[in-house]
Amino acid sequence: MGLVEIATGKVLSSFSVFLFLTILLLVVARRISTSVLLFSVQSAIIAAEVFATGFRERLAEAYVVGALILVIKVVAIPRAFFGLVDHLKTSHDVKASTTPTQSVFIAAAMIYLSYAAVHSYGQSVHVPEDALAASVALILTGAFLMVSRNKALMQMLGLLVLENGIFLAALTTTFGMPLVIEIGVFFDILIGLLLMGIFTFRIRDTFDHLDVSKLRRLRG
Amino acid sequence: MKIAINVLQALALILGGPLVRGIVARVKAFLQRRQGASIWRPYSDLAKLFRKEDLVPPTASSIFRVVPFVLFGTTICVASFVPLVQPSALLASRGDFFLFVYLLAMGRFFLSLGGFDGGSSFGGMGASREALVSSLAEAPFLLSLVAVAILASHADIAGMVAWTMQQNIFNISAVHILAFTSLAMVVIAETGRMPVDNPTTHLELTMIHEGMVLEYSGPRLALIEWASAVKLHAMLALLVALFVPWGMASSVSVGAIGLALILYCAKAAPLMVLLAVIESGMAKLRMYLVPDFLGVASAVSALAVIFTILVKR
Amino acid sequence: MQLVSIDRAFVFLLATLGLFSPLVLVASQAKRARILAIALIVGSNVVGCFVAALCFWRESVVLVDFSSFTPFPFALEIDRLSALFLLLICTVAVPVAIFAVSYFGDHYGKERRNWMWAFFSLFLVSMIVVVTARTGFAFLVGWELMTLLSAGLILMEGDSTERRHNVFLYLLMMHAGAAAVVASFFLFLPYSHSLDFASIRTASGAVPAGTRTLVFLLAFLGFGTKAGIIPLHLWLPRAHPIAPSPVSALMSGVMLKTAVYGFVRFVFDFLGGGPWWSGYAVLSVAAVTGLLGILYAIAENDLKRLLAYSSVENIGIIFLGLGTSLIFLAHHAPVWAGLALVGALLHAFNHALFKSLLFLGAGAISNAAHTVDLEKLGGLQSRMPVTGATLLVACCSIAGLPLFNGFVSEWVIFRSLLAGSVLINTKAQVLLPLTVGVLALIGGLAAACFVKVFGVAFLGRPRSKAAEHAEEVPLAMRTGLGLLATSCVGIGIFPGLLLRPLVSLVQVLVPGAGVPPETVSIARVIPFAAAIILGVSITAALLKRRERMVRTWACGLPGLTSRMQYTSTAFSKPIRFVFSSVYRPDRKIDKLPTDQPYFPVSITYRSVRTTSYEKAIYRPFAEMILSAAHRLRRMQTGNIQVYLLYIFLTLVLLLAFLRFQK
Amino acid sequence: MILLMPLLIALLGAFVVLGFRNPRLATRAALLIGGLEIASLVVIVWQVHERGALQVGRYLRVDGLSSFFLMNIAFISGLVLVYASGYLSHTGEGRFSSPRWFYALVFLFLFTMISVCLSANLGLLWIMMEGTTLASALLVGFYNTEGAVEAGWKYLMVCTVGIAFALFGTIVLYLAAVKAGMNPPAALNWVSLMDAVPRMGLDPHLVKLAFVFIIVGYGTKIGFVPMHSWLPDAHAEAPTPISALLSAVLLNCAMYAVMRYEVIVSHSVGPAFPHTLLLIFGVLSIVVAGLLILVQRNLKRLMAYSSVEHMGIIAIGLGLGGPLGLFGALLHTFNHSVAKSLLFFSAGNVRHNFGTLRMDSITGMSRTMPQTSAALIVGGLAIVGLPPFSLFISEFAILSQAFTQAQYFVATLFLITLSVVFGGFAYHFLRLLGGEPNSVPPSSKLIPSEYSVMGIAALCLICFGVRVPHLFSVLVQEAIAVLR
Repeated sequence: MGLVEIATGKVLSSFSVFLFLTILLLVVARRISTSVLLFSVQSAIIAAEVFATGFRERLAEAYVVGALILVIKVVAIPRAFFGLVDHLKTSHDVKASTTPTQSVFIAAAMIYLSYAAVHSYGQSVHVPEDALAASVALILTGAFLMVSRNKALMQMLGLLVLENGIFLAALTTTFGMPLVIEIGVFFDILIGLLLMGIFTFRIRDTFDHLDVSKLRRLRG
Repeated sequence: MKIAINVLQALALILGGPLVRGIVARVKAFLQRRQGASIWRPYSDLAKLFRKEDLVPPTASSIFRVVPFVLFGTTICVASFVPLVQPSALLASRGDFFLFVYLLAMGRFFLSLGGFDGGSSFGGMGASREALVSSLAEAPFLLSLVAVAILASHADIAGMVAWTMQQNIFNISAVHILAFTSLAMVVIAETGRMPVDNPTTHLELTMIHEGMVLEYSGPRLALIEWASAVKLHAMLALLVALFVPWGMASSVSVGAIGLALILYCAKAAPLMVLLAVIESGMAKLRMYLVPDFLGVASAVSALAVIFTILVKR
Repeated sequence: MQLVSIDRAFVFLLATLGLFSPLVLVASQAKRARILAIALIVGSNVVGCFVAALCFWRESVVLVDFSSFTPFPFALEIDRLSALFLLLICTVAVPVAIFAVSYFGDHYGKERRNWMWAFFSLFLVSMIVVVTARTGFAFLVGWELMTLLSAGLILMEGDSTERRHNVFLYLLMMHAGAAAVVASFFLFLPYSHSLDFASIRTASGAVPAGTRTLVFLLAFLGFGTKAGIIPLHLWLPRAHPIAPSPVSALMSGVMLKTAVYGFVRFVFDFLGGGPWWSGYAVLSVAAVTGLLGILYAIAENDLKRLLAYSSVENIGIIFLGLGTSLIFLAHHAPVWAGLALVGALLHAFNHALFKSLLFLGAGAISNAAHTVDLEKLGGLQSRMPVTGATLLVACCSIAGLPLFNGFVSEWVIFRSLLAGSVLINTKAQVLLPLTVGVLALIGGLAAACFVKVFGVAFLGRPRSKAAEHAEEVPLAMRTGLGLLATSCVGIGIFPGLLLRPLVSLVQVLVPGAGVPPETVSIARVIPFAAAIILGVSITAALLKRRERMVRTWACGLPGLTSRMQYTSTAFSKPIRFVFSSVYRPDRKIDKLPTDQPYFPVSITYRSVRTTSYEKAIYRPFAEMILSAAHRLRRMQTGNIQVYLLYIFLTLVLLLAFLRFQK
Repeated sequence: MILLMPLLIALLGAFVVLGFRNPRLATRAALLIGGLEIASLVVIVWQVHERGALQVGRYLRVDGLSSFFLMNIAFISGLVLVYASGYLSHTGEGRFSSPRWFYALVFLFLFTMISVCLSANLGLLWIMMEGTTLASALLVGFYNTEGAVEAGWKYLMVCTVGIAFALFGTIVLYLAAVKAGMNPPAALNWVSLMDAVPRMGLDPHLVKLAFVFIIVGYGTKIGFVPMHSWLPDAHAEAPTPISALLSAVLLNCAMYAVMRYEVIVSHSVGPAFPHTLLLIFGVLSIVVAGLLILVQRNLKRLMAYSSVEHMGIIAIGLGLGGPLGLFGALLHTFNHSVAKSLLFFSAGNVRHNFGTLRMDSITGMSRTMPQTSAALIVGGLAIVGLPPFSLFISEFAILSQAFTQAQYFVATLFLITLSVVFGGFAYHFLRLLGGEPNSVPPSSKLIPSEYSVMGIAALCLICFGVRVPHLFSVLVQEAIAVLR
């Protein structure tokens, strides 16, 4: 028992550090598969966080949610991504429009920013500041990935990271939303990813590339 | 009785018109060291024209035929606004000087149309020049009248005259001088005298009035000529009445009226001489200098209006 | 009992024009149906004349309220001011409709003719709604519809690129003007809590000075756009000439007057006079409008464009009267304010009559000679004597000659300007009398302009084959022309008919305005003058004389051709020369070939006038807006990443805003 | 139970239609199902009108506001289904671009939109909002052309990102409610939130934070500038019936979501904050969209920007509040829907007759396609807010409110924009309709399914411009009662 308690505490206190690590790695990753793997790890950390919270707050629902994360985000989605990469026969390059150095500095700035942003809120809401900062940082990173990566797949990944951030925020502040809603959200994300997958195929078929920055026929 | 005198003074204006022309021509002749025709010559000219047959160009429409009558009618009407021997007129009413000016304009309007109807280039040319002159002359004309009206606090010519009569003759204000100058210039422009127009020439470079009436002949020309004579007389009479009215009959008696009539002739004579002097002493202005001439008149009349404030204070 | 019947007559007018006639025309192509509809249009306008006349002379008030039916209060009421303008609309509409019977018949096929009539009828009703509206909602509905329907009528005539461009300009400027009108209505709203005229009137006392100024400015801007004051006139000389002549007649003659109505309603009825400087502002703008309007008019060779510019000039004269009235109001001289207002309203009425007559005349000319280019006309008087006579009446009226109606109103304005000298205020004391000079100059130029119109178009020799073969227009057209000409002369000789009710109307609008003796005296003296002139002229004409045809004097040369006549361009040359600074013509002479200047093969000469407003005001403004639009368009890059960035930035900005707010 | 009917019909209908391989049968089935769907919606609206709010379980609820939007959905979807029945005959067969797929997706789309209006839970609301994106993304990309795929991708990504923020906003509001002591299940139920909020004293800062995220999130879906970027692409590339649905129904549904939050936030921190935000977005939208309308070259993009502008107008109406502002805003949602669907229908005819929507390559349409031109004229006059069309009424109401509250800045920009937009439409339409025709379309006549819906829409525009029917204004008043 004591061991479990200690482990829970450790997880809760240290997971944000790991999350920051994944963030930094994500922004410098050059290959799609690396990024997907990092996303998987990130999701796993969050899943651990969910389980830990569920254990500490005695929430049965949290276990279900945690399991869902494990199944969907840690396993299913990364697998689907790998499958997509294979099927699309596209290069593994993420096609970043920023250099890795820039990216790292931007990511660091974002982490700092998120601490700065959370500082005032954290005190008013009484939640662990680290966790909230991590979630904000995740949101920002997701946004950054979507804006700076030209590959359609990386945009999807950015969206997922962003969504992870939102989920984490919900988790740390309110211990998650009601289960039905949570499941609905998961369902939506799944369908959304499915559709995005369909569209990546269509983009590949019609344009022979997956570079979204070149989709500029419609403008003005 | 008063009305009868008003009618009579209008008639005097109308019938005396050709005489004014004759006198001016005679003085001019004198100044130019010529013998000159009799001062009654215009009357015999009119009589001759009335006897002649009317020549009408084939292009002319009914307008051509109607114009002289309308012109004559309006000019007669104009004459009934001007006080001659007493400070009243047949059609005197509040604000009548606007009507006075516009009746003159009406005559010109129709005369210009008559000029067009001949179908030659001279008529149109005359009309075009007339249009320029008259459109520019209207403003100083009205403004100088307005200046006098403001000073007199009366909006009718007779009222202005009556007011001026009550003033001391030596008490003439700057407004009067300015207004007189401007009005005199306008009279020259309006009646088609030198240096704006040369009433005796038929040279295409210079003519205005004569260009318009080129196609007219016989009785119609007679009416036109008479009308223009009446117009000249009426304008002179207006100058006299507005600026040197002293001596007009303030009561309705034969003696006073007779005296006023004689005095009127005495007052008008210098003006006619002045006109003759100007005519013989000045060369005709180039067409495009006429606007400058009228511009001076406008400026002077505007000054007259502005000065009314100073004077009235 | 009688009031009820007037009410009913008014409803009949609205229903016939607004509902029944258009429905009949749209539903059926049959000749009988069309005749019925047209008869109803004419008939209902005659009824409208009676209704308006009763309200105008007898001071009855008619009220028709649809408020329970419409989403916002929609009520119509004929008070005296409305009655005057209703009278104006219906009086002009009757002859115009009669004229249009044969004009539309000659120009359009069956189907389009029916649509034309339907729009014509609706156009009339929209103007009636504008002048009789008692709520802001009704006014604005009528106001917008008026523009739309007239634009529709213009487009039905044809839709070439140039026409569409002109219609576009018209619509756009009208919409912008309407926006100003809307704003000036709504500015009352916080104080009056409804747009009912009565409540606006009562609340206007509570409106703070700043808002009053704003209301005044917006009303001036909005109605000024509709009226065509310079420099907001740009649309007018483009839209009016391209409409079918009867429609031009309505647009120039009547529609412009609704703007005058609106201005009077706002500034006099609602505000009871603007800020102290308002009169001077209106006066100076009006003087510029009048002067430039007539100068542009005189330089035109296209008859309808010329007439359109002359409308600008006349609007200038009307606003001159309004401005004078405002100055008097500001200096607490209600009697003279009333007189100036009488002048302005009377001129509005008169202008409606003679300008629609002129436009109808232009229609008759185009009907007979297939052109309205003055340079191709000439000698029409002997070919179309009735048209010529009526147009002569119109030209005399618009030139402000005595015995015609234009003179009376100008006279009243002159008189009120002169009265400026009685004010204590030095500014007004100088400015108003000096404006006499401006108005005189405008009048003189107008006379010159219309000498040109009539002289070039109707007198002398025909300048083209078409003009040579012109024939007198059909009876319907002549009737329309004749009716209008008669009313011009009628009012010109017996101005008392309109002056007296106008004075009592003005007494309502300007509290304390007595009956100025001037109105009585002018009404008395003019018939005498007319008697003298007519008597003398007719007597002289009756004198016995012999006439003989003789060739025109051609300096002894044979064969005077029509090309030797003075042209319209030549006629206006002296005036254009003198005022050349106003026109700022863009002259361009191209000689070909360029290397041999003394032996040109061809010389082309172009001169573009009156585009300085476009260049100085409108183009830069339009380009500013368009460049902003293009810049925005470039921001829509097509790159999804940029789009996402916009979203993120918005979020960040809002969060910063939140932080800042805290 | 009645509340479940439209949902079930739509959901089952989607699968039923998928079963018909014959295009004609599929169309008929779709019309039948659509009829049922509309009937059930009408019954709901009627019952709400008769008996007040209805609730089923914890998650479904209808009150005046939602019933107003349900009516909107019913009306427009009816028009769209009928129009589509004729329109689809022009499209070729593809793997997924057959009528049965089309209708199946349309019913799914309808399902999500109706659920948005029916849901009583903010979480469910979010799920269904996201559902609308998902259901319509494939419809946007239906033609599978370059443009369609590009538009579909942008639509999907931009809206998903936007709506993710809305999720965050929902969570923050939930957090605030839970922190204030509400029990978790009720903290997402807007009825209990509205009841509880004034009493409980939510952390105002969190509430504001939530609203910022909500308005950015759902605002993306509404098409507020600068989140509007997906909108012209999606509207222009989608099949015309879908453009009409997007513009006339989807945007309104998103607006409905914002309205819900606006009420809650107003109850919590006072109306000033949400109103300011709405006014900012409203003004920004009308100004930017108004300017962009001037420089459009594609007819449907023009319409799309006009939708952005009108959403801005509605936002201004909401942001002003007050009886006339809300009345105007709600009326405007309906009026805009009708006018915009009429315009899109006309644009659809233009497209399949000329094969293009580029306005500079079409002239003289009034001669070659008089009926469509008439529809364009009516729609155009209505959309720029001229009498006697209904949008004039709603804009008049909103303007009245703006001036009554002395919001001169907003009112001025509003008026100027109206003129700019008018200029844009006049310019484009005069070029499109007037002049000599440069090409002759194959068929100038409309088929019954086209002219019937266009006629109904045009008639509706005029009728509502002359008089707002009593029943309709009662419905509007009931909706306003919820918003107060």
